[in-house]
Amino acid sequence: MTRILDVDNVTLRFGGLKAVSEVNLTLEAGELVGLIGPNGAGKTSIFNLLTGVYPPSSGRITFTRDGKQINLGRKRPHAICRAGVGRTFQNIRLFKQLTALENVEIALQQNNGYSLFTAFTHLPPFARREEEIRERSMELLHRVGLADKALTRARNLPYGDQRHLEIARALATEPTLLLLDEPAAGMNPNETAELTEMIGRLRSEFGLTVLLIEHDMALVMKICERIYVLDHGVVIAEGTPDEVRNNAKVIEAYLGEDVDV
Amino acid sequence: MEQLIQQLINGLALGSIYALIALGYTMIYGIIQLINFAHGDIFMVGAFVGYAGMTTLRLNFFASLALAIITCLLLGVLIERVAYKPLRKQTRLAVLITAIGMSFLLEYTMMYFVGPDPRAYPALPDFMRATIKITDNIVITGAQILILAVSITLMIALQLIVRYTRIGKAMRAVSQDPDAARLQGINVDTTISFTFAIGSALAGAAGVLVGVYYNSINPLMGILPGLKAFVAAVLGGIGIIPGALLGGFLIGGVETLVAGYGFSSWKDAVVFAILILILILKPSGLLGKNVKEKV
Amino acid sequence: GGGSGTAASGDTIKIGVNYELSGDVATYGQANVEGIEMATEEINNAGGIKGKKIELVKYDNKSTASEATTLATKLMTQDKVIAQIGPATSGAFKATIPVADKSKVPVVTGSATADDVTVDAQGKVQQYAFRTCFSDSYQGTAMAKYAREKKNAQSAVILTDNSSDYSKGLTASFEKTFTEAGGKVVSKQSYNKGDTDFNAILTAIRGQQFDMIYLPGYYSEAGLIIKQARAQGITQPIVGADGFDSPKLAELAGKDALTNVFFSNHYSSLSTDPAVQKFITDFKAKYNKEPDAFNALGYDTLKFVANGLQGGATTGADLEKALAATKDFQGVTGTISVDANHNAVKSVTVIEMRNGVQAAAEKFDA
Amino acid sequence: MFEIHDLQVRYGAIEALKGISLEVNEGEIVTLIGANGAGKTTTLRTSSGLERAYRGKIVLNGADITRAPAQSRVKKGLVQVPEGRRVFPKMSVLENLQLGAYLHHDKAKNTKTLEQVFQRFPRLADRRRQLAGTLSGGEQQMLAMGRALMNQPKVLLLDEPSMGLAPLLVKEIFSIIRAINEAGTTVLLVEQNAHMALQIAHRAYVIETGTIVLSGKASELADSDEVKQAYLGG
Amino acid sequence: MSTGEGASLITAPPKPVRNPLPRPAVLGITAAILLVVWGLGWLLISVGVLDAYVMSTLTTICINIILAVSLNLIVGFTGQLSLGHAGFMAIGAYTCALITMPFSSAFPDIEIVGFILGLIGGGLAAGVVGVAIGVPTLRLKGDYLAIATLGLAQIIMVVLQNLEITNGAAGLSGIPSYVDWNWLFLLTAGTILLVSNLLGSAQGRDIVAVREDEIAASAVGVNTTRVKILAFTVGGIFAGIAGGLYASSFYVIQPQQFSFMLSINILVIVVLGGLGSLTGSVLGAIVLGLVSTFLQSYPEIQMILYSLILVLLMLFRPQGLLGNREFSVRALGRILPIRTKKESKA
Ligand SMILES: Nc1ncnc2c1ncn2[C@@H]1O[C@H](COP(=O)(O)OP(=O)(O)OP(=O)(O)O)[C@@H](O)[C@H]1O
Ligand SMILES: Nc1ncnc2c1ncn2[C@@H]1O[C@H](COP(=O)(O)OP(=O)(O)OP(=O)(O)O)[C@@H](O)[C@H]1O
Ligand SMILES: [Mg+2]
Ligand SMILES: [Mg+2]
Repeated sequence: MTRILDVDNVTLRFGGLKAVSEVNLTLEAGELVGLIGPNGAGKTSIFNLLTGVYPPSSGRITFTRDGKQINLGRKRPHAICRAGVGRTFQNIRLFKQLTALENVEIALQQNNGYSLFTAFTHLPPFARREEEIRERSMELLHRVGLADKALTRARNLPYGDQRHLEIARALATEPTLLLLDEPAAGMNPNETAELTEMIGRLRSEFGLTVLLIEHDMALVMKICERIYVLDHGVVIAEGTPDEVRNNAKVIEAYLGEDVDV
Repeated sequence: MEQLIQQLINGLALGSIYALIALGYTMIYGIIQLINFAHGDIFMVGAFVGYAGMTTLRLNFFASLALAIITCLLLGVLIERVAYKPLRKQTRLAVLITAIGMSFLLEYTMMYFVGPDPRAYPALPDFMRATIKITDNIVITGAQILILAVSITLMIALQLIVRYTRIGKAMRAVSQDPDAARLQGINVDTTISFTFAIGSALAGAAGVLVGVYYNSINPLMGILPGLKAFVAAVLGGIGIIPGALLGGFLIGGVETLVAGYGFSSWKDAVVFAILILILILKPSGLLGKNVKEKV
Repeated sequence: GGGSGTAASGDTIKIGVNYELSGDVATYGQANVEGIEMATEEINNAGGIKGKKIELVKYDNKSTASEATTLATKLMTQDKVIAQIGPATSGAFKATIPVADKSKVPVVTGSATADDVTVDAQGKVQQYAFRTCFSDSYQGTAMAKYAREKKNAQSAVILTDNSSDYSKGLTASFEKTFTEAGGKVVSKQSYNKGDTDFNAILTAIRGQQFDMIYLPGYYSEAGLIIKQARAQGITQPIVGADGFDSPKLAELAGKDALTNVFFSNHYSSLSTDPAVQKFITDFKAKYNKEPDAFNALGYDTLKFVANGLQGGATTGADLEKALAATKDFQGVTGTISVDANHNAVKSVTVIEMRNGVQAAAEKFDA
Repeated sequence: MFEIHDLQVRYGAIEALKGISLEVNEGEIVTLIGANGAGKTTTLRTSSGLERAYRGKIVLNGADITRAPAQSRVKKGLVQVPEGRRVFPKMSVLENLQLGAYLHHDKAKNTKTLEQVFQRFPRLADRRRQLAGTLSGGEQQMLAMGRALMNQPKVLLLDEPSMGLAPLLVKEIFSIIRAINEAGTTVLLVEQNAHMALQIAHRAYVIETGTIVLSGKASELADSDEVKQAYLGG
Repeated sequence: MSTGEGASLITAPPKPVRNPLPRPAVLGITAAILLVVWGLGWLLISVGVLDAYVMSTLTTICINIILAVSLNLIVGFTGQLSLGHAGFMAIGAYTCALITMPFSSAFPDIEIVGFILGLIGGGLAAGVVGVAIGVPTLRLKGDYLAIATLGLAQIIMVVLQNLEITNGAAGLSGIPSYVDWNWLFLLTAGTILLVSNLLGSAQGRDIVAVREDEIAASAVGVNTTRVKILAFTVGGIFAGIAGGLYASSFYVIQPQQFSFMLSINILVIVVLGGLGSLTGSVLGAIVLGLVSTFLQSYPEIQMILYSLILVLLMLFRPQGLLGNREFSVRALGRILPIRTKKESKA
């Protein structure tokens, strides 16, 4: 196994508050790892650090792709994305006025674009490249079950479909590392079960490494190979689902006594 | 040195006027994020009502001031109800365009009735004409002190209202999330009307004070100070009440110093260049907090 | 080209009025039009021109040059006017001249004073453009001479309206003549149209030594400048130009402040000329206010065109010839002869303001 | 206590509610469950006056409030915790809570309510000076609940209060809801987490694309195959 | 989730029907429409319907169309409020005038080359300014950006007022005019075509993504700064060209003409036509042009009526005349009963 992500002693401060505190975290290629913890523990903040939304106050984040090490702490979000880190948002952030297809196309074309001249003139290879972009985007929509809603505006999609679209859009950036922030939030158990299955499938199809934030323990315990537990910005536990489930600190801070999972 | 001090006094007086208009601008912006282009013209109406009060109606200065304030208050609320309220759910730019329309409407309706010529305001009341000589070359007039005092007092009063009163909290709640405010039992329409009432009343007062101070009013007099006041509000951090005052002083000061040291033809360019520089360094204005959006 | 015989056929003569009725300089446009309408009424009441009444076709160019061009085209091609009066400002007026050339319809202004209005860049006269006002250099030169010769001013401060070509034109010619005649310009300051606070520039000049202030601007700002200057204790004479000529000047400056102020003008209300006095009385009767320079110039401009029409011109081209040949036309703003460059040759009157009223007037020929 | 009769709501051409009826009796917890986009939020928003009813009637304590403005409904004790928290982001936690008591002028009482809220949500007490916009998702949900409680509601409308909360907190929230109910507040609860909702509710309605398709005792619905299949994950 | 999962790898995804008309048909119809409009123009000119006055009005409308389309790119599509569009126009106008005037006296035989150079120079100069001032200011958001753009336009105006070469407040006059229907048509249609091509491309989607959600856009790899600079530069170039057209149509340019009010007027057209609708901008420019023309007959109350119309239009059509929809050949395809193979399959 090769290391794909190395979060080394990273801290994020907001004024006096340490949202993330000297966190160490590693991911091996192909893993599916969960990140759980109480509300406000700093999970989303870690995603924001990984994707360049906030620069770390201290510490180092190293991402490896094709043997090349990239320091994510100093890069802007779009550069990080192009380097191969895709994400979804806890509060859905789609391009609401645009169609599902366009949402995916925008992500996809970042690595498959064409020149400004072609854009202005629509001269060849315009039509061909557009066709390619569209076809690959449709393919992705199809994978998440949205092909028949390709031309629906994102804001008119049902909530669950919007979550799926976020995943498709993240996949379209051709990531090797995918960060999912509460993908099952607001879904009923049925939908969650479907989603769980889909994440597993997509991971193998696209050869992804996945870091997943989720409060739905059924989902987490079912598919995660390893879990980090965060509380007050600090990693309080790390291990397999079984280890974490039975960890006293985790039960106290997060799970509560009788979790029915 | 003396000249510098005198120029700073001049700048402070000019700045107070910008600040007075900017306060209303900032309040209205604060609540519905509208650049209320008609604000400068309400200021103009205030000046004319005060003028009519002192000449046609033969009222004294304070009665005319009160008349102007009340008229502008009503006018502001009326404009909001008629031209802005129906567009609450629309894009901000739609409202911006009606605001521009209202601005033209006020300007040219006034011009239709009074003509485009400037009018001289009735003579200053005595207390404003008094001058205080600090040295031979440093002089402050009563009018300057009055305008400075009024703008600072109003700024403090507004700040207190917004921070600590019930209606002030309601105003802030409405500005951040009108629907959620409704769910707390806040009457959003009343709150917005109230804000327009205060903002427009301030503009009315500023109109009379400026009329008295500069002795000249005309139907298009609101455009330039309106623009400058808007700039002042942004410079200070739009929506932030002390910011309006600070921005006003800063612009007044810069304008005066640049003009006073021989570059008056470049005055506006310098003001705007400084504005842009400050915004580049502090993208949400001097007092604005650059809160990163939480994602 | 348009400007065909239809302009003067029928029982009316159509004259276009292309003025700034809204926007930045609506003040000047509207004032001009007041004079024009009054003159038209007078002529029509007196039976018109050879039995034909004058019909004004009036448009608002909103103080923009491009709109002025469009409206000039409309007046000349659609309304088929025989002449256009206006616009008030040099830029907008210039923007109508190419249209006038194409349509062969004369355009006459009462207030576009820039030197290059009636001549083109090569110094060739613009065949269809006329004016009834002074050119900037004429007036600026006159006042520089006046200041040196009559007031014996050694040094001057100039305050220019930087947004107005009128003010800049006067500044240039005044400065040139004044320094050539041995005077010294100590300081030059500027302001913009619409400004109300001039304390900064006034404070800046207060400490300096100078004999006079030259203030070539319009009364709307000049009034405030005079007031604020006097309030700051600046007592030197202030000299201006015809832009001062308005009852508003005294209102804005305040009677006390408006002392030791001189300006060049076309005429004076003190003038004993019965035509001038009649104009003033009639104007007051019609508009319930004192006329200002723009009112008078508008009035004269229409009368000037009407005078040209007396010769029986039925086309724009005929009228152009008649206007170009005008000699000793008696207007209220002076006796106008048109020179080779289509400028109005008339003498300058220098008016002295004391305690807010015109105290003395003297003719001064530069 | 609170009734909806044949309510229809439209967003432009979209018919979000096609005529639904439901009632909540005094002292009850009634839950409204259904898939995404079924119209749950719309029902609540119309109830509290944020959307206009196209047709139908809303009745509170026997009084028709269909056309009453939002603030007067709050005054009558109908309080909603909106979907997506909707806290005032640029105000502190404390100010948010104070705004909850906007219509209540009894200072002493408000102070007491505030203490109760802090007891229920100790984390809010810790963060009382923090700007609400910078709270984490879960913290914001607590704040939204707390703010509603400051209003001393008679009928509390809750729109997905458990969304995005940690398991421990979900349980806590549901027990708080139960406690609030036991203290005398009538509750209409909209939930995706049908499991938990059906556990604490007395009665339940199931809504599908703008129509009520099932209703009954919560325990009965929880056992029904239809509901199990569609909403409880088999 | 309506599609069965197992099927995903076996069946190919269906193709969406986005263009009811095939590409050649779209091109053909577009070309035909353009040709007809161009020909109709000449026809009307030859029969005298389009007389000098109507042409002059048409020129104003065309210039406004170019300005509005280019501003809409910035405001309506990129979502960046700009209150300084007149500044770009001013630079274009002055550059064009300063190139054409000496050129026409130096090479009177090939004057028209000077005009072409002037237009190109005007567009480029405005574009360069767009980049130069855009880079530092584009990190500003919302109304802060708006005020910065307003300030930049104001600075440009002051500079023009004070420079020797621009002849200060008096401005430049005697600018030779070459604008005829061919030029108007070419520049207006060209602008619309190029901008709509841009918007219909990958870059166009990036632009709209920035408007919709900057954070999400950068999270999927869109370089938001680059996109904004692109929009400002392209918008600036076309505004500069409009300026050149203006200078050459109306003989005189002065700094005051490019004041804040002009920027506002362009914004009014954009919002009135519909933010994010190019054809809306075209329609907006035409409607406002006609309204102004109609109001010319009421000089005293022209502005009062104009402002009332503005307010009423916004109150009754707050989303603008066309909202964010486009009237396009493709849309035509949706209306017309033309069936294509793709569509019948779907
Ligand atoms: N922009 C910000 N400014 C100030 N504080 C912030 C900001 N963003 C996050 N925080 C604080 O950092 C802490 C961690 O927040 P974060 O959103 O990472 O939590 P989380 O673990 O994702 O919680 P949840 O499960 O509720 O989403 C919280 O206390 C939050 O209030
Ligand atoms: N503002 C709006 N404009 C247009 N359509 C809307 C609007 N709000 C909701 N809808 C539509 O109305 C229907 C019902 O939406 P609603 O939000 O009430 O569903 P919900 O049951 O609360 O779903 P969720 O579980 O996702 O919260 C949906 O089809 C939705 O797309
Ligand atoms: Mg989170
Ligand atoms: Mg909902």
